[in-house]
Amino acid sequence: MTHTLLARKADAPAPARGRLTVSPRTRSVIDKLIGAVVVLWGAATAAFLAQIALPGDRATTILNVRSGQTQLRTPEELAPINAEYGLQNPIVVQYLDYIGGLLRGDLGISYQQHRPVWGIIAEQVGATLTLTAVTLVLAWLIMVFWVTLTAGRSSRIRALGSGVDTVTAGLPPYWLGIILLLVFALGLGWFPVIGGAGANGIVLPALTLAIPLAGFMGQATRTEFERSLDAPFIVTARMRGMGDLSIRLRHVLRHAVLPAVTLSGWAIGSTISGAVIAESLFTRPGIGRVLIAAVDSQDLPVVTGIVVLVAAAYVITNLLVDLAYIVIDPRMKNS
Amino acid sequence: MTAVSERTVTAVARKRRISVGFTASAITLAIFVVAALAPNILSTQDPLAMDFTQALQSPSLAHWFGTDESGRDLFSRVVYGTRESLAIGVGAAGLAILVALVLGSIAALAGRIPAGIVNRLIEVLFAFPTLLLALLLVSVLGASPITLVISVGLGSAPGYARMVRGQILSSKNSGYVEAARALGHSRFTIFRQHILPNALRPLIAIFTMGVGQSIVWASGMAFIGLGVAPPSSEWGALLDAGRAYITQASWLVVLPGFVIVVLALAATTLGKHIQSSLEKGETA
Amino acid sequence: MTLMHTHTTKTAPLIAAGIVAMLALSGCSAGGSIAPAADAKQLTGGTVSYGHQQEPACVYGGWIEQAYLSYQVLDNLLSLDENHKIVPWLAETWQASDDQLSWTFTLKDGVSFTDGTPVNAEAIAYNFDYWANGGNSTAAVWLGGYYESAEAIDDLTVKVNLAKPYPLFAENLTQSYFGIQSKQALETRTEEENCAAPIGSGAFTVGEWNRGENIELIRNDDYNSAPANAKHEGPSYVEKVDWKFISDATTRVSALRAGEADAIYDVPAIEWESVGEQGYEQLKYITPGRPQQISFNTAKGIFTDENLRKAFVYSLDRESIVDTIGKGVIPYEGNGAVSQSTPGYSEKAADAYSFDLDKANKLLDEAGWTERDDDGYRVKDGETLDVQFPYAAGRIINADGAAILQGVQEQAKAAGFKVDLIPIPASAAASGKYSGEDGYDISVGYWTSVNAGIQYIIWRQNLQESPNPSNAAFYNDPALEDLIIRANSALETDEQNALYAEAQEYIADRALSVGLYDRLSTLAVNPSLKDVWQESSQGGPVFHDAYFVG
Amino acid sequence: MTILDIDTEQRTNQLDSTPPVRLSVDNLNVGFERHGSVRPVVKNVSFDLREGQCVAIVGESGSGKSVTARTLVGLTGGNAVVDADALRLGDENLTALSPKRWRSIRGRRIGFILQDALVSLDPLRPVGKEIEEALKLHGWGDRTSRKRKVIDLLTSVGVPSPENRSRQRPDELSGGLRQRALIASALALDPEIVIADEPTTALDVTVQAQVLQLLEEMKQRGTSIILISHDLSVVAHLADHILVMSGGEVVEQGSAHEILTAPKHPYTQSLINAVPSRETRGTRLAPATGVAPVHTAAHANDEHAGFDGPVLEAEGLVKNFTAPDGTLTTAVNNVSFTLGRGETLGIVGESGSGKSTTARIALALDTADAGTVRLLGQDWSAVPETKRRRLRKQISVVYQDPLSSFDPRWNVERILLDSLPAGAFATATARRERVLALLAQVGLPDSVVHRFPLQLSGGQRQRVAIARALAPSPSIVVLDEAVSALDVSIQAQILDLLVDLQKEFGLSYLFISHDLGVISHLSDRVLVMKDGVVVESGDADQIFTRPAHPYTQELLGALPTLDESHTVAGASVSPSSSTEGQE
Repeated sequence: MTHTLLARKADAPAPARGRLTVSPRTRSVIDKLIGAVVVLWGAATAAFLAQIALPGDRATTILNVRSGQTQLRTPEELAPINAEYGLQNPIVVQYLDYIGGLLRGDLGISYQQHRPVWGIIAEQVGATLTLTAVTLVLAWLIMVFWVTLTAGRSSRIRALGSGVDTVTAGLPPYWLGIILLLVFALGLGWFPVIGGAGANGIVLPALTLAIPLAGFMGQATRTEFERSLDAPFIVTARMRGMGDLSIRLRHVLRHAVLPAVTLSGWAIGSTISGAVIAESLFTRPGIGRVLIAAVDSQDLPVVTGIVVLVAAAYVITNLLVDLAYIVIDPRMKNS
Repeated sequence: MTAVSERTVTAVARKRRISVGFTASAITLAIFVVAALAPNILSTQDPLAMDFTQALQSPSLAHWFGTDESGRDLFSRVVYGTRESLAIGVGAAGLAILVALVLGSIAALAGRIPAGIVNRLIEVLFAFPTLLLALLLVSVLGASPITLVISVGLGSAPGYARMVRGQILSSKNSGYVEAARALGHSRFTIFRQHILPNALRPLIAIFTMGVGQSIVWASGMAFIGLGVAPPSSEWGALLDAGRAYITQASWLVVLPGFVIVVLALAATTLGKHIQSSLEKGETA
Repeated sequence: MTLMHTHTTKTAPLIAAGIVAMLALSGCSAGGSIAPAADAKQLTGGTVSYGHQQEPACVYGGWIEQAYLSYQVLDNLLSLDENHKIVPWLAETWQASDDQLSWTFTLKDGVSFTDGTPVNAEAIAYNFDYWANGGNSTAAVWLGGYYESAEAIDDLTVKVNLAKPYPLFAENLTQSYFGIQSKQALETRTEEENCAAPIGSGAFTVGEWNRGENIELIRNDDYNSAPANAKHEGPSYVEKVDWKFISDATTRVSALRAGEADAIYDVPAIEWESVGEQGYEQLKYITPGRPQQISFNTAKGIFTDENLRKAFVYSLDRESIVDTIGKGVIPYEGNGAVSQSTPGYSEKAADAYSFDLDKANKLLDEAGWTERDDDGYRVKDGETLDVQFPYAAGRIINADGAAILQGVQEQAKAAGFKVDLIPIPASAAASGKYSGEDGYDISVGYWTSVNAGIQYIIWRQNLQESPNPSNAAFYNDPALEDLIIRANSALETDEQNALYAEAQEYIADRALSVGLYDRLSTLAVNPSLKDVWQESSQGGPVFHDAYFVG
Repeated sequence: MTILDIDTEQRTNQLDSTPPVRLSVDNLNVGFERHGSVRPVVKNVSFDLREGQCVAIVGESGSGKSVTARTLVGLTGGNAVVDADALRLGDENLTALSPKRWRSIRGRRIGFILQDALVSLDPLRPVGKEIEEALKLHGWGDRTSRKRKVIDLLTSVGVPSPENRSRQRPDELSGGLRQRALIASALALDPEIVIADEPTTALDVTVQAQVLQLLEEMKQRGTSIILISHDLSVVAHLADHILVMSGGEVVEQGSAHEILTAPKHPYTQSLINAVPSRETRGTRLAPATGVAPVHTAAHANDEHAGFDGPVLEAEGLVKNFTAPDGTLTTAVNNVSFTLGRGETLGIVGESGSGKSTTARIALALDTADAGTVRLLGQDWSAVPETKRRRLRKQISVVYQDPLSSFDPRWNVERILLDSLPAGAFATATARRERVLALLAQVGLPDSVVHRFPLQLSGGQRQRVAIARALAPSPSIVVLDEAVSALDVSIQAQILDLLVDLQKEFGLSYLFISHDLGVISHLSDRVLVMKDGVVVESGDADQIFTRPAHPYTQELLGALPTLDESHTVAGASVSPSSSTEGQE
């Protein structure tokens, strides 16, 4: 493969896709922006429609949740609720109101908490972001340490290395979480049972998510890592008298982490889904639990609000990942 | 050139050694398949039979995995749960790959406009939290294996879709496709003979690993209460039910969870072997 | 690769073993002596860290979880003591008129809300209207059909006018749904403010609310309106209550054991014994009112046939299920109408049915459900004996409850019933999707109440002109309704209880609803925290008298 | 060529004035252990390297030359078994060194230069950093002084405006500059010995010349050099002493003069003979191999046999590309040529000259922005693909890297069956026979039909690729760097095969290569391309003997050659090590 491709590349900058008008880079930037908007809009709309599609009457739900009942309601009971939230309006009107609100940056008022969705999110997002951040850091530390330690060693050690990767990558987070909880919080009492907002309260939840992630990233990184270890420029570095460890850390690692970066991006993107497990397991506040509660009580403004937030996070993450790519591999600037 | 020949040599050598792991995982999976198809072969007792006198017995010879709060034999429940769990895993992975295949091929082969639209669609799917997808689906369809299949399937589809897209693109720009063009084959022939099969092959491996991952996911859903209705002994449901008894009867969570891990591990390992042997280009 | 694999396959069992080992070592340790020293004396101040289960959207509302919370910040007119006697709270005296159509309450003097406005007749009257107009959905249901108006006679005297006699009126007012809020607050503050931090005259005020984590309850230093059954008058001993929300039962217990919580709510049955052994003080309150019961859909489906209802009930050994799952902590309840802790409880109704498979089979055969399919389910002209049984998982039925329902399912199977247990997600449940006549054959649920008057709310006819969605059996029977109304209006307690009992037996005879188990409100308290008690109308925790020793 | 004689003269003089030995290797054996058994790859190698001298180790891939080189710096690899009677660097005994001691030697006392800096320098870091690293590792100077040293080094290896260059990454530098940078990093600490392992492979010929010049200068400054190469002509200028290795053994060693002028061992002879050049035209490069092409007349190509105009005409071809930054580059600029029946047109040029693009346009795999191509007198580039298909079987292609041009899922049989023109053969058996015939024509045994590309050796693959090209009985075969990736002896065999096939079927070759030797060996007429433009074209002999354009002259000047007087005619015996299947 490479030979012809290389030959061709060397011969003339990558063939085909030659549109002579606007520079590809500017075009890709524009595309990205459009893409971001489309994603936000799409996600928001999907969320809205999905909520509308939910069975049963929203006003009834709101009322029942407020009174802890599950019964049908009389029109008299429902009238004020419908009036309050304009639920009697045709869907189209509700949708336009909603999108209009979004454009004004107004996510609406929670049916259950009677307060702006912005407030609710702002209150909870911190905890989730912290968890995600700590998770990522831990995952990277674990992964880099383990891969650097085991990759490209004797076949036995390599086996151990990738073996552990595979196992950890396959660990169900909740299960791992429970065991961590049982052993380190209940058993050894090293960490608090209730995560809360405390500093050492975040260790176990973060580990719960970090260990499988580290496994995933490890799998991806290890392959690249071992490939780069055989690369000529590594030989050159050895020929310069460079020690093994510094070779792994200064040269090889950088070449191996790109897939891991992608995975991290994905991890951030899917934070909500992942974090909720750690949150409910270690009773931490966070967007995930809010989302569940909101869906349970058909608190549409909160649900859609969170979806928009997540979509935004996803978009931003992607941009960051692209940047990271260029920082790590400057050659990507032109492609 | 030696580079090559050496590679083939080591490849052969590696292949010989690999087969150990390959068989190991294959056997493991085979056992699960048996459990799914003919649970009565493996299990000792009726997974639903309650025996209040035997409630919450810790693992023993009589009950290898112990018993649950109603005195049901956990081992039989795990065995009988295999069918549903495996079905969910296979179904979800299958659905994911199917969707991915459609989206991916369009994104890779269709014209600028449709490809653009599909790409955006994939993006949106990516951006839409899987958890919410599951929550909503459960509210609409109720808690059932189907629901899990759909939510997990759709949840993992976009990732695969990108993979397929990449595969098709690289195969589209490959030397052998150019060679085929030079031989004067028609676009369709080339797509049918080269692009599609070469894009599909890696999916076998992806699928195998996907099954494992999907089961893990699905059980995760069950864990946050989106699982299959009782008295189903689908693994996620078992975990969810056992959760209330962790401190007093930890086996109710630890053992089913462990089974899931083993299955996932076996699936991944098998998938990896398939993948590497495919990469080596040796078709059996 | 391979080595990797062989390795992992080798280590797999090791890992398992390792985990088990770790768990062995972790296996609820934290035993030790938690009891305070013998010479421990009362400390002042401090913060009670309390682990509760569910987090409501608002502090005040019509859901019992809200009642528990709002009890801490709002005072009621009246309180109920452990002997089920009504005692003064904000109201010093209360008196029904001879025609029973009006009630007069005289208020304590010098009590004021935490926003400084006085607790006066005007405020009380305002609250009555507020409730009746949906300010509290549950209070509204209680007042519905009776309440007409409330007027301030003078600064400290309120007169409430009723449409028909309502002897239990005073008793019902002891539930926290009837907590009194500042008129000014209700009038001037936003809905959000009144939701998050209602203004009352209670022992605590709402401090910070970290959603998903905890609510801070701060001592009201000017508190001078403790109920007569309180252990002391004046401000509470502790400065703060850190009301944590810990949804997972195991985590809650673990938090207690780990000393991260001084008291926790709802100890799961499986943990009850060991928690006791470890020296924690345990409080258990059997909620009066409607127990966890199953109601049959008498309007549609197979259970319109009374004999099939009975057959189903006979096929169940409810007591053994509950005893097994409940570990002797959750009490078995045979009575479907009211729980054993409710005044006027009828043993007869409770014992109406006991496990009798033969009888069940006989009834089913008579009803023509003679054939059975391969799975042993009964079939009648091609139709299986199918029972739709949805339940609101998590919200109304907890883990223990779900296990019990599975027991029901399994036992009914023996008689040939094919019970489809459908755990419905909260949203679907709340949306009423499964609450209509087509929604179910059997519904399960409870409704806490201070007295058997709950029967009126549930069994009142569901009619066009006066709909009653609470009538889960869809059973419209003037006779039953009349019986309950007569009971409600009976002036003599004995006469009233007799009538209530009659109603319960009426329900039992027709197998409209049978009990499963009693809803509990349990507390486990660290012995270094004294005098936490459960109030008697709904079993919520009371921290006003609580103090630490050490 | 007299020049050459002179400096061989002075070399012999140097030899007499025997300068001190810097590195002595005595009976070195290296093997690799796998599953307990040791596979020997280097057998009893011995030589001395003296101050200011160059020892060259020549051999094809797998000959063990690179392993030998790596062993000399203690980087043979984890599972290697090294033993030697003596392995001495100055007074340092290399057989018993701690890893730490080795590190202090590498880079400081022994510098190492690998091929192609594009992959031999960390592609993600500026070359300056790489060079500085060498200094830093051995604690040379402080930050600022190192920076200065880096600039000096780059200057010393002839890198213009070193300040800016040092801040660029290998991929931002031209092949020549980045190779110089690589050398600079090896020379950073002015080691007494420099090992250069294929230092010019994959480089354009002009760059190669510059690099060799650089090594020459180092040698003059007294650095001792071990030069590893598969190409005798590369080492010819530089080496004082040459070891010829094959299959791990030194088949012959001696002074450069002896080896080049009077090789004794047949393998050496075959190596020398295998080097294609103008002089070798018409002669066979490889000794007859076991599998000789079978002569079958089964090349049914009557359809256009009557046609006697030029089979391929290109008129004013232009092709532009947009670089990612939006700038427009012209890869092919107004290129015209004609190719007659049975003729070979060589297109020679260095990378980036646009020769491959020209080939792709000729094949109508790329569309030109301007200009037309006519095939057998018919519209070719101008018509839509659907119209072209009918004609496609008249023109086929062989790529530099056959592996990527084969679908990995297909075995040889399927590949060839697929390439037979539809409907040309009635029965399946007929098609099968045709496949076997094709294999026979390219000198492959029937046994390969069920092999998969990855299971074939490079030479076999190229033969299969040629068979595929022949399958539709084309009039024209485009050979795009078709022999560039092959070892010299294999290359020789393939070139011979091409000549045979052309003779037999009257094929016309459009032969694209960067290697003037190969071009001059094969071509009737030649097109010299530079930056997309044809700088010179005409009859091969005229171009190679009387180049008009300075660029052509530069190319020819840069081309390392062995004077024909050195080659030995008619070496017939062929050592097993050079036959197919074992490379």
